Formats: sequence, C-alpha cells, structure tokens
Amino acid sequence: MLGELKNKHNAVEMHNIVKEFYDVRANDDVDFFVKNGSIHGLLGENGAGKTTLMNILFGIYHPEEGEIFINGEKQDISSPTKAISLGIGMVHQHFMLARPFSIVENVMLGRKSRKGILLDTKETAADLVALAEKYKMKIDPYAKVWQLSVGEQQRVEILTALYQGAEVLILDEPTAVLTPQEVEGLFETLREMKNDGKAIILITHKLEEILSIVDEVTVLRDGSMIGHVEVNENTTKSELTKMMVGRDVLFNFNKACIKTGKEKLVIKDLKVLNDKNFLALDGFSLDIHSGEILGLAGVDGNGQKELCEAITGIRPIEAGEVKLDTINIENKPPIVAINKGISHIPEDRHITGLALGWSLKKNLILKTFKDNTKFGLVDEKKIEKRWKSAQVDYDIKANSGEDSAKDLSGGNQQKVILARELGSHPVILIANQPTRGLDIGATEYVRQKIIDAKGDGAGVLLVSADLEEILQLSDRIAVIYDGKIMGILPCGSNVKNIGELMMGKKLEVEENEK
Amino acid sequence: NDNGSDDSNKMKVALILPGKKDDLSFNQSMYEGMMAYADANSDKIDLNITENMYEVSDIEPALLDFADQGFDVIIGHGFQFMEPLVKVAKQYPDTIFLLGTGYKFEENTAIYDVSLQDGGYQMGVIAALATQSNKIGVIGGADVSEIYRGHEGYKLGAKSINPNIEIQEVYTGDWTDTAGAKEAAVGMYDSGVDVIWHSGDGIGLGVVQAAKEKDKYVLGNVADQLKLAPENVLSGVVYKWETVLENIFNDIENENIMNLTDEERFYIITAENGGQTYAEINDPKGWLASDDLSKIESSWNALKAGEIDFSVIKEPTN
Amino acid sequence: MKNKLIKNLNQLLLAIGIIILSLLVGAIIISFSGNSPLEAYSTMFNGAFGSKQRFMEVLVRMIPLVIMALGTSVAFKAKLWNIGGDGQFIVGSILAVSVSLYSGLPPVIGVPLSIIAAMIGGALWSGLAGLLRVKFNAPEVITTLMLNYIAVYLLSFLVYGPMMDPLGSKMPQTANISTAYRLPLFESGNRLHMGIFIALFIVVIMVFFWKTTVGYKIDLLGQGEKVTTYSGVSVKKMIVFTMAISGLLAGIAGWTEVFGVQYRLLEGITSGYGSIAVVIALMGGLNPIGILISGFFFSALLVGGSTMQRMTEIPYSIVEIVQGLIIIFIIARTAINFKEIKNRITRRLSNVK
Amino acid sequence: MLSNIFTVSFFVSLLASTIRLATPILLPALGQTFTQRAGILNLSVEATMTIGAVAGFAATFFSGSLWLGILSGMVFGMLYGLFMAILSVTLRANQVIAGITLNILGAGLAVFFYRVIFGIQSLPPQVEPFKMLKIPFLSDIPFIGVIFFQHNIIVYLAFIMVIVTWFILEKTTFGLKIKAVGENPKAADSKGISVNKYRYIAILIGGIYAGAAGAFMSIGYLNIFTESIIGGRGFIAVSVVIFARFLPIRAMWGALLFGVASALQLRLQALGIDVANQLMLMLPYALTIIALVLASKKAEFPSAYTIPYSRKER
Ligand SMILES: Nc1ncnc2c1ncn2[C@@H]1O[C@H](COP(=O)(O)OP(=O)(O)OP(=O)(O)O)[C@@H](O)[C@H]1O
Ligand SMILES: Nc1ncnc2c1ncn2[C@@H]1O[C@H](COP(=O)(O)OP(=O)(O)OP(=O)(O)O)[C@@H](O)[C@H]1O
Ligand SMILES: [Mg+2]
Ligand SMILES: [Mg+2]
Repeated sequence: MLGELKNKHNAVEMHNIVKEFYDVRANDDVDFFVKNGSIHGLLGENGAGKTTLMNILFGIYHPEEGEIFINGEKQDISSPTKAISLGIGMVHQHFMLARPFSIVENVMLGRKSRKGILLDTKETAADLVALAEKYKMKIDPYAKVWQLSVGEQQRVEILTALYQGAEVLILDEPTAVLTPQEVEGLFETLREMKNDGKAIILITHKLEEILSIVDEVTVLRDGSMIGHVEVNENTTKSELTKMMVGRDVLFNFNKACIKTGKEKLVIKDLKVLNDKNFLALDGFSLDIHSGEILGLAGVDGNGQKELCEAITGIRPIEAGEVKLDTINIENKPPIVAINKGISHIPEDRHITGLALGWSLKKNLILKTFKDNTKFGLVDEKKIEKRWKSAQVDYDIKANSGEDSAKDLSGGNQQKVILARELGSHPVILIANQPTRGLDIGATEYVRQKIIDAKGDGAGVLLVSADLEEILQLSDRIAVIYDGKIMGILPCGSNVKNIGELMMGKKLEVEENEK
Repeated sequence: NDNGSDDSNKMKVALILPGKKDDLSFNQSMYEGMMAYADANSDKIDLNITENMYEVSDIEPALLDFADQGFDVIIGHGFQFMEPLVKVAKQYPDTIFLLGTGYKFEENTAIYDVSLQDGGYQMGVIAALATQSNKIGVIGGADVSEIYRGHEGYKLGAKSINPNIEIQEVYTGDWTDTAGAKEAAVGMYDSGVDVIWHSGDGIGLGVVQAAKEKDKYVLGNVADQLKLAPENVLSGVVYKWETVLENIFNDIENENIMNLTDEERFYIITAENGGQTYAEINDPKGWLASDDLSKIESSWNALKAGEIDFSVIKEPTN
Repeated sequence: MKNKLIKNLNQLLLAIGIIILSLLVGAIIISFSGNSPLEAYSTMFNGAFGSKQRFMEVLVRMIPLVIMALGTSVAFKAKLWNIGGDGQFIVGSILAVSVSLYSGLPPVIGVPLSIIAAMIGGALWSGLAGLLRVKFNAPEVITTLMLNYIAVYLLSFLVYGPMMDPLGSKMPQTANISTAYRLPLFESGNRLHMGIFIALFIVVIMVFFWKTTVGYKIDLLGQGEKVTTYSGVSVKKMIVFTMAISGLLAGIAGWTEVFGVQYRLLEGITSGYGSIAVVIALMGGLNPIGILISGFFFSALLVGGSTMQRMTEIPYSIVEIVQGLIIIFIIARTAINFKEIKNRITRRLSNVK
Repeated sequence: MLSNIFTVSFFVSLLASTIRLATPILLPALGQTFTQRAGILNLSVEATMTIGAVAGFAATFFSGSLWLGILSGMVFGMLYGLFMAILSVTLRANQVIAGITLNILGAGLAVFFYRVIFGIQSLPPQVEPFKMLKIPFLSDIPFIGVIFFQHNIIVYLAFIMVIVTWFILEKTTFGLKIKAVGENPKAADSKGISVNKYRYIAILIGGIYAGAAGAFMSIGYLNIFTESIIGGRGFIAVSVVIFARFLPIRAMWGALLFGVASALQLRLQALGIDVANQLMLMLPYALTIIALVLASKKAEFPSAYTIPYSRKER
C-alpha cells in the first residue's frame, strides 16, 4: 500500500530495510517515506529500531537489505559523507561534538573549506552567525563547546547540519534533555525550516509533541513498521500508544502522597566542583526523609550528577555538610556511605554502575567482596546462591551468572544494579535517571522496585530529567537549577510551574513565601 | 661454525666475543688475531666463533654448553666472563679456559691482557708533539681497569713532552654510544683541542668522525684506523694478539700450561713483547717536525726496553 | 567445570597454533637470509632440550622470567602499563646485594632481610611511578620506561663507583656475596637453583591471590576507575598499591637471579627480561598457570635461540623476530571477533533454511 | 677554574651542539604530535627510527645519494608505521602492547637486515654524510652564526618542520580532522570523517618523521649504522610530545631541553668537573620524568587517547 506513495516529491523513501545486529533484527523490512516541507514523527518504544533506521539513512550503518531513494533517485548511502552530500543532516541523541573545540571548529569539521586545504574560520563564523539569526538562534561561534549548556549544544548541532546544506534533517530525541520552554524554542526553529521546504524527521517518545508539531507519523515496533498516520485534530494519544506498544498502557502505581517520616539525610550549603573545576553545586541544601521519594527535577547538567556523587563520597566537597542522622559523612571515602547503607543507582550504568567485563555474579558483590569470602578467598558457592536468588527476585534475563555484564540488554543491566543496590536494604537510595534508555516494560519494573524500597523504609532521592516520572513517583518535588534548589513543591504540582523553575525562573508564590 | 671436518685430532676451540667481530676494536682485533692463528694452523685447530654475547645471562650457559660439548679450549674475551669462567673451569678440569682481561685463576685457566699504558703513553707523546694548541684530549667508554691504565699512560706520555699541557678526558659511560662520543669529541675540538686519542669500541667511530668534520687529528686504538679518515687519523695503538696466542697455544700443546704458575699463565701484550705497536705516523697537516718523529721513535724504544716508570700511576681508588 | 576445562584446552590449542604460525613466518625470513629454517629450528629445539645441561638452563632462565611476568600481570590486570620491570629488578637487586655485602648480619637474619630488601627496592621503583600517576597524572607507561634507564645508570654508577669490588682491580662489578647467602643448587655442577621452588611457590600464591579481596580489587581497577570508586575502593591507593606489588615481584625476580645465578651485581644484570616478561604475561593470558607455561616456552626459545646463534651462522635477531611475530599473532587473535563471525555464518545458514 | 671553563666559546659550542642533539628528538616528536593528537600512543618510535637508520644508510650506501637515503628512511619508517596502524586501528589492539611488540620485532629486523645486506666486513661500511651548510651572511654573525647557521640541511629542515607542523595542525582542515579523530572519533565519524583513515594517516606521518630522524642519525649525524644508534631517543621523543602538551612549538623547546642536557654532560666532564658520568647520563631521563610531572596535570590528553574506535560500539 505504501509503495504507491513513491513519487518525486518525497524527500526520503526507504524501502524494505533490513538490519541485523548479531542476534537482533533491529529493522525488519521497514518502509519509511518523508515528504518535502513537512515534519515527520518517528515513534516507537525503546529498542524499536528508530535510531538504527536513521543511522542507516545517515550512512552510519549499511542495511542488509533494502533500497533508499532521495528525491526520487536511488542512492547507496555508504557513509555519513555521502549522506551529507545528499543533503541529509542528523542531530544525534548523544551529541557529536568535540568538546575542547570551538563551535566554528566543530562546524568546519563537517564541511569542505572554501580555502582548499586551509581552514576558513572567519568566513564560516560569519556565515554561522547569519544562519543562526535567520532561525532565531543566538550563538558565539568562538565559544568552546564544553562551555555550552545542553540546549546550546543542540543548537550547534542543528546549525552544523543546516550549514552543511541539509534539506533533510533528522533529530533523534532532541527534546529529551530540554526544558518545556526550550522545547518551544526548538519547535519554532523547526517550523521555520519546514516553511523553507525542508524535510524534518523527529524522533520522540512524547506524544504531546507529536500532536503539536508533526504532520505525519510513522510507528515502529520490534523493528517492524506498524503504521503510518497523518496527524490532525482527530489523532489521539491513545491511538498512537496502542500502535506503539500493541496494548493499552497505563502507569498505575498506587501512589498517595505520603506524609513523610523522620529526617534521615540532611544536606546543607553544599559547594561541589564539576570536572572542569567550576562550581556545580553552589549552596545546595536539601533533606530526605525515611520512607519518602523525593523527586529532584531539573535539566541535565545542573549539578544532579555532582550531587549524587558528593553524597556517596565519590566527589570531594568544597564546603557544606552531609549528615546521615546526626553523623557527618561529607568528604568521607565512598566505602563509608556504602557501609552506612546509602545505595546508589548511578546515571551511567555502563561506566560507573557495572564492571562490564565481569560476570553478573561478580557484579552483584561489587561493593561487598569482604562479606563473601571464606578463609580470605572469595566464596564461589555463596555468590552463586546470591545470584540465583537475585535472578528470580529481579527477573533478570540471562543464561547464567557467568555471563558478562556487557552482554546484557540495558534493561537487564539496570536490573542487576537494582538487585545489588536494593538487595542490601538501604536506608537511603540515590537513584539517578534510573529508567533512562529503558523500554516501557523495564521502566515500569524499575519504578515499582523503587516504590517498594520506599515501602521498605528507605529514603529515596529520585533524580530525573523526565518530568512525567517525577510527577508519578514523588512525594515531594525539588527543582534544581544551576547548582541550587529553586523550590520544593508538594506532590501533584503542575508541570508548568516545575518547568519554570527548571529554567531558573523563580515562582511568584515562592518569592512571596521567602 | 665450521666444525665440518670431524678430525678428532684437531683441537676444538671456541671463541666467545662480547661484541661484534667487526667492531673495529677490542673484539675485532681478537677475531682477526684468532683467525690468523687458526688459518696458519688449520691442521691443528677447529675454531668456533660466537659474537655479540652481550646478555650477561647468556655467558655462563654458553661456557657450560661448549665445555659440555667437549671443546678443548674455550675463550671468553672480556672481563665479564671472569666469574662464570672460573666457576665453569672448576667443573671441567680437563678443558682449558682463556680469559681476556681479568685477575682470577684456576688450574686450567689462563689470562691474556693488554697493558694499555704502553700504547697510551706512546699516544700521549705523539699527541703532545703534534698539538698546535697545547690542548689534547682522550675519550673512553667506561673506566674499567685496562682503559684506566691506558688513559693514565697517555697523560704521563704527554706530560713527558710538555708538563704544562692541557689534557681533557671524557668517559662516555657506554661502549656503544657512537653519537655521544662524537658529540664529546666535537665539544673538545671546539674548545681548542686538536688531537684526541680514543680508547673505545663503538665509540671510537664517533670520535673519528668528529675529527673528520672538524678537520683535526685523532689517534686510534686497537687496529689501524687510517682508512676511516685518511686525512685525520694521525696514528693509533695496534694490538697484535697473535704474539700471545702463539705462546698460549704452544703452552697448551706442550701440555704444560696447567703446570705453570699463575704469573706464567698471565699473557700480556706489551710494547716489549711486540704485542702492541703503533700505526705508522700519517701527518698530512705537517704538524710534526722531523725531530718530533725521532722523539716518537725514541719514546717507543724506551717503552720496548721497559725503561718507562709507570709506578707513578696510582692504582684506582674506589 | 567441564566447560572450563574445554575452554582452557581451546586456549592451549590456540596458543600452539599461534606459535606454529609465527614459526612459519619466521621460516620465511630465515630463508630470506639464505639459511635453512629447518636447521635453525632444529638447532633451536636441540639447543633447549638437547642435553640435560641445556634443559636445566631453560629452567634456570625461567625462574626470573616467570616471577617478573607474574609481576607484570598484576599491573596489566589493573590496566596499569608497567613496562619498567627491568628497573624494578635492578633496584631490588641493588638493595638485596647491599644487605648481603654490607650489613654484616648473620645469614639467618641477613637472608630474609635481603629478600625483603629486594621486594622493597622493586616496590619503591614501581610505586614511585604509581605515585606520580596518582599525584601528577604522569602516564606510568612513560615513567616506568624512564625509570628503567635511570636504574640502569644507577647500577652502572654503583658498580663503577661506591659498590665496586675493592679487590677486583677495577672491574665494574661488586664483590661476590658470601656462599651462605646464595640460593642453594640442586646438584653441584649444575646451575639449577632452589629459586625454581620460589617461582613455583609464587605461581601458586598468585592463583590464590586473584581470589582474595585484594586480587578482586586490582581486577576491578582494570574494569575502570569510575566503577572502582563507585564500589568503595580508593582508586589512588589501589593504583599505587598495584604498581608496588607488581614491582615487588620484579624485585624478587632480581633477587633470584643475583642470589641464585650471578652472585654479584654487574652491568646488564637484567638481560632485557622486562620486555620478555610483558610478552610472557600477555601470552599467558595474565593467568598464573598460563604464565608458567608461556614462561617455560619463552625460556626455551631464548636458550635455544642463544645456542642456535652459537652453533650456526643464523643471527640471534631471528629469535627476536619470532618473538615479535608471536605477539602480533596473539594480538590479532584477540582482535578478530571469531564469535561474531561464527554467529553471522550460523544465522545466514539458518535463514537459508 | 670555573671562569676558565665558562667562556664564550664554551657556550657557543654548547648551544650549537644542543641544536644538533635536539634534531633527532625533535623530528620524531613532531611526527608523534600528529599520531598522539589522533589518539594513538605509538611506543614503537624507537624501532621505527632504527629501521629508518638502516634503510637510510643502505640506500645512501648503494646509491651514493643522501637524499635518496632520507627518502628511503621515510618510506621504511612509514611502512613500519603501517604495522602499528594495522595493529592499533584495524585490529584495535592495546596500543602499549602493540608498541612494545613492534620494538622487539623492529630491533630484530633492523639488525637482521643490516647483516643480510652488508655481511661482515673488516671495516664498517661508511657513507659521506650531509655536509655542513653555512647560511650565507647569517653564518658569519659572531657567535649566533655558529650556533644557528652552521648545521647540515636536515637540522634546518627539522626546525622548519616545527612551523609546518604547527601550521598543518592549527590552520588546515587536515589538522582539524586529525585532532577530531583523537578528540571525539564518533563525532568525527558522524561528520563524514573516516576515523580509521585519519588515524592511519596520523600513524604513517609519525612513521615518516621517525624514519627520517633515523636516517638523520646514520647519514646526517654519524656516517655509519650501529645497532644502538638510536639509543633511547625514540622513547624520549614520545614523552616530549606529552610534556609539550601536544603542541609543536613546545615540543621544540622540549627537544632543545634534552639537547642541552646531553651536550652539557659530555662537556662538563671534558673540562674536569668531577661528577660520575653515569649520573650525568641519567639526566635526560630524570628530566623527562620531571617534565612529565610538571606538564601532565595540565595536559589535556585527547579524549580518545589510546582508545580504539569502532563504529559499532555504542
Ligand atoms: N550497534 C549495535 N549493536 C548491537 N545491537 C544494536 C546496535 N544498535 C542497536 N542495536 C539493537 O537494535 C535494536 C534497535 O535499536 P535502536 O537503537 O535502533 O532503537 P531505538 O528505537 O532507537 O531505541 P531508543 O528509543 O532507545 O533510542 C535494539 O534491540 C538494540 O539493542
Ligand atoms: N556493542 C554491542 N556489541 C554486541 N552486542 C550488543 C552491543 N550493544 C548491544 N548489544 C546487544 O543488543 C541487545 C540490546 O542492547 P541494548 O543495550 O540496546 O538494550 P536496550 O534496548 O537499551 O534495553 P532493553 O533490553 O531494556 O530494551 C543486547 O542483547 C545486547 O547483547
Ligand atoms: Mg536502546
Ligand atoms: Mg534511539
């Protein structure tokens, strides 16, 4: 049926795309068409194959089967260079910028210089400023990337693509890391581009966004194309969800806003440096009570990571206090926090949370070698037993405890971490972005486990950039901006207020209160 | 090597060189001396030569292995062979071991050495006579015993001509650092030195090259090095191991070597016994007057006659 | 258990395959020099196993190599690139010999003290590199390498200067250590000394070491600094500690060589064991038993190669070339993902069906 | 006594020698600036230089042309670099291990081929090395002339390469790409830059510089080849790059520092200053460590330093 759509006006046509990774069929006979002068949504659960499909279009992967037509002409897109020359640009989920480079240097990387082998820095910088103005953005072309906020970095990515002459622009989850207000700014730019006749492909998990800006949407599930919808007033969220998941999904946690227990962890006037030696936390105070989930909302990079690391002893503290009950634990080595029952689900499960080359069994005792020894030697039997029970309790899909952690899917990796961190019945749980990158099933599972931990009496600090998650789970909601608490809101507050705080705007009510 | 003919009457001799047989120096002189002797006596001697045995850990196994294979004479050409050689000699009392420089003996070992003070003295005399600037130099690898004596002899010889002469001395600390030796020589020449004697192995090549570049004189060691730089090699000490090898093998053949005293089993090449000579004077710059040549001659005669008093050379203090 | 056995067997077969491949390529190079590869290899084999004498020599050589490779493996496991085994070996030997020559202690105290001195010397030298890494972020690859050179000149300075045998007529070596300090020989007339038991003992210790908490922590460090810190292990302490242990073993290797074979200090005492130890550690898969086996193999290669050089015209550099080739093939093997290729093929086949 | 020693001519000779001794460190260091900027730590520079020295020597010996010698050094240096590239880029091997391996292999190969080519001769084969090239007028300036303008042409070229290298890295698209593959290979890849290609090129350039420096040692500095002709200079060059924080101009200062350290130790001894020569010989290596200690904390290592890249890895 879709084959009929093939005509000269389609900016992109991908036919019967098949792509395999080892034992995963990431794209299974997918058809995908995008019209010029339109914004096209690509929808699907985690792992559905969206990024893979776009990576194929951008020449990063080569499909096992299938054909690609750009503006009606069949193309073999063998590399990103080829894609770029065909007028395809891509803004990746994880930004592709060299951080010590300036903006203009990053832009020049992807483009032929006008001066032959010499760099045309000045000219490019001037063009860039002009281009940015056209799309209502503001940049300093000589600023170094590491100095930029996430939103600014994204603008650089978009500008780079445009500057390379992109007529087809792919954006892979561009809004995941932005505040609602920043999202509005981005959409403004995208509409501008659409009016210029460009084709824009937008990958997102957020259905409201699809409904507000997208003209057409394609839905993937398990690597296959499920459907293709023109978006109009009649399109509904539930219709799209059903296409995505194949069933109705309702996150249904029996959450009542709990009256919190006694103060457990008190953080006072914390000052902490980030990796670049700037203050990431600047006078940060917060307290976490037993038996509550305190949601910490905020745009990535406002000091959340540093906070989690400071509490757990991983990062030194310049000034301020961290008290567990009445005991000061600031600037103590990490082992102190571990022994005192502070568990930590780190933001980065691959580099921090797991020893990827180690077996699952060994990953379970990462923090507790000592308790698993016999005559000074690690007790294999004991560990095997632990693994067996953890596998059942946490529903970890793996062949055996001997499997390497790196061979597991993200969701299962996260479950291993959960098994380790919750298995010790913590008094405090620091959960930093615990569901990032997980599919709906796994997300649901992890969230339930966090709620269970709370029921167990743990005080939970839930750090998340996903407002929906914060709203669903939190008993109280704190908002962090630029290393400070902007405000603490009760459970059930409205999204707009939180969004404003995340942007660093003080709420009037708050203002009055203080 | 060429143990092709299994004439069991032949004496099986193994020569182990610590360096390369074409090092233009200590190793090469022995290589050539031994080859000359073996060629002249090819009916009697079956020779195996091992070169480049520079890993300390290889030395003792090599000695053991040769002894184990039934070699009659095993030669370790260098002081680093002394301890293992003495040790292995005890285990193989019927095998003769020869040690190139050293001081420890067993019943079945002998030592050959060079009394470099003779050659050094002569070089000092030549350098002092040739210099136009009254500054001469000497460059060596490391100050091991015979090199040390050579350098002291050099100073003595030079001062016998001109007590106020300035003598610069460098030990590069390394036998193979040709570049370092060259740089040291360049430094000396730049500071006004115009004749340098080198007492070294691989490093000598660097000194010769510096002389060539700076167009000054250099005195060689061990072998005649004229061909390396015909415009700049003034003379040099020349070792003639054949003389002592002849004696040693005669003593071995007469089967009395084991009956000799330690002193008698210490074979040393000197000016006196003709084991050391000096290369013909080559003076393209004409820095030597004709009476200088006769002074050179007479100093050599004095050395040959054993008339020079070396007792002033202090034994090295550690 | 059975699986593990099969895995180990596979490992062994692969290693043998690699060696054969290297020897084949080596053969091409030997023929290039106009020599007969067959003659070269048979002399080499004969040179290592042809007589009791030679075989003993292989074992003698194996002692310091295996101990040093075990040291190397400790650092490598933590992904610390300690390539300064030679320097650590030297400094350990210097301290140990100093104790035995100058302390004047009775051997009952002096011998253990000399071992301890060797360990301290080695550990200091590598620990220093660890410290510089932790304090100043100076890459240990480079610092350990530079410390090698410094140790070599230090040794040279000492044997030409303060430690020179006063009765040695200016030979650059120390006096011999007294007999009571030496590692006993198995039989007189043979070089094989009791150090072989020490080497085997350390192999056994290392097997268990990797199962202790400390061993786990070192292994964890190799998994990444972030996960190590996260797990409550101090990365800085662990880096210095791991480097120190690694050097400590190199120091012991120095002790066995000096007290079991040379009986004195002299220049060139390490015979370039450091790089070979790296190769042995790698070839042994950083596993103590693997290191023992590959240590034996490389000792045979060295001893055989040295004999080959003595008995034929073929230069010793061939041995170095073969060594280099072996490692290259090891690297190639780990890099090529056989599993992926296999998976692909089986997928294709099942798709066809 | 000291006033006798530290004369003007002493310093002139010292500085001239500093420049000569800096050259064989500077050249490979510049090459490694490319290589390391692209994220590759190549420890096999030492062997590459030895191979360059043999290749350069042999070519000159048989052709009589010095330039052919330098060219041959560069070509063989590049070919040996190819090994490193295959191991570290294509096979994604650990770079430290690959480097050590290639050092063992390279030392063997160099000596082996020298023997195969030249056999055993009673005199070592020699070539006529590069002649000193006095720069007209400039070389006549008192003191300065001797220090800076009386060297052979390779020395001048080496110092000119500092500017060239700096220019390439900072001002050309090629340089930007080299830096990008060392900094964020993924980003470079997504911008259409082939990471493997540029890493190969960066390693090969390093090999060319190192091969040229090796040839300089055998036909520009000395006139013979010996086994130990490189004598650790390759390793020092690798470290110079790090303490120069990957900047060519700083690499030049680093190389000069080592030049002066080696020149000084030989001269002081000649003038009768009584310091054990072994302690002096330690100087360059101790200096490297000190320099690393001072520089490493500030050094911004390329983010992908020593990390192999694969598009597939996420
Ligand atoms: N490089 C790779 N190697 C192996 N498997 C891969 C690779 N890239 C993707 N996959 C697998 O292919 C499938 C599709 O992944 P893809 O990243 O395209 O999903 P996605 O729809 O973009 O998900 P997300 O919402 O998480 O971004 C997943 O099962 C994933 O694990
Ligand atoms: N670099 C890789 N090399 C080999 N296999 C990989 C690689 N990355 C992912 N895989 C495989 O892809 C599959 C999915 O991995 P991925 O991390 O994308 O899961 P996910 O989609 O994030 O998580 P979930 O399973 O919860 O959906 C796993 O089976 C894993 O073995
Ligand atoms: Mg995913
Ligand atoms: Mg994706």
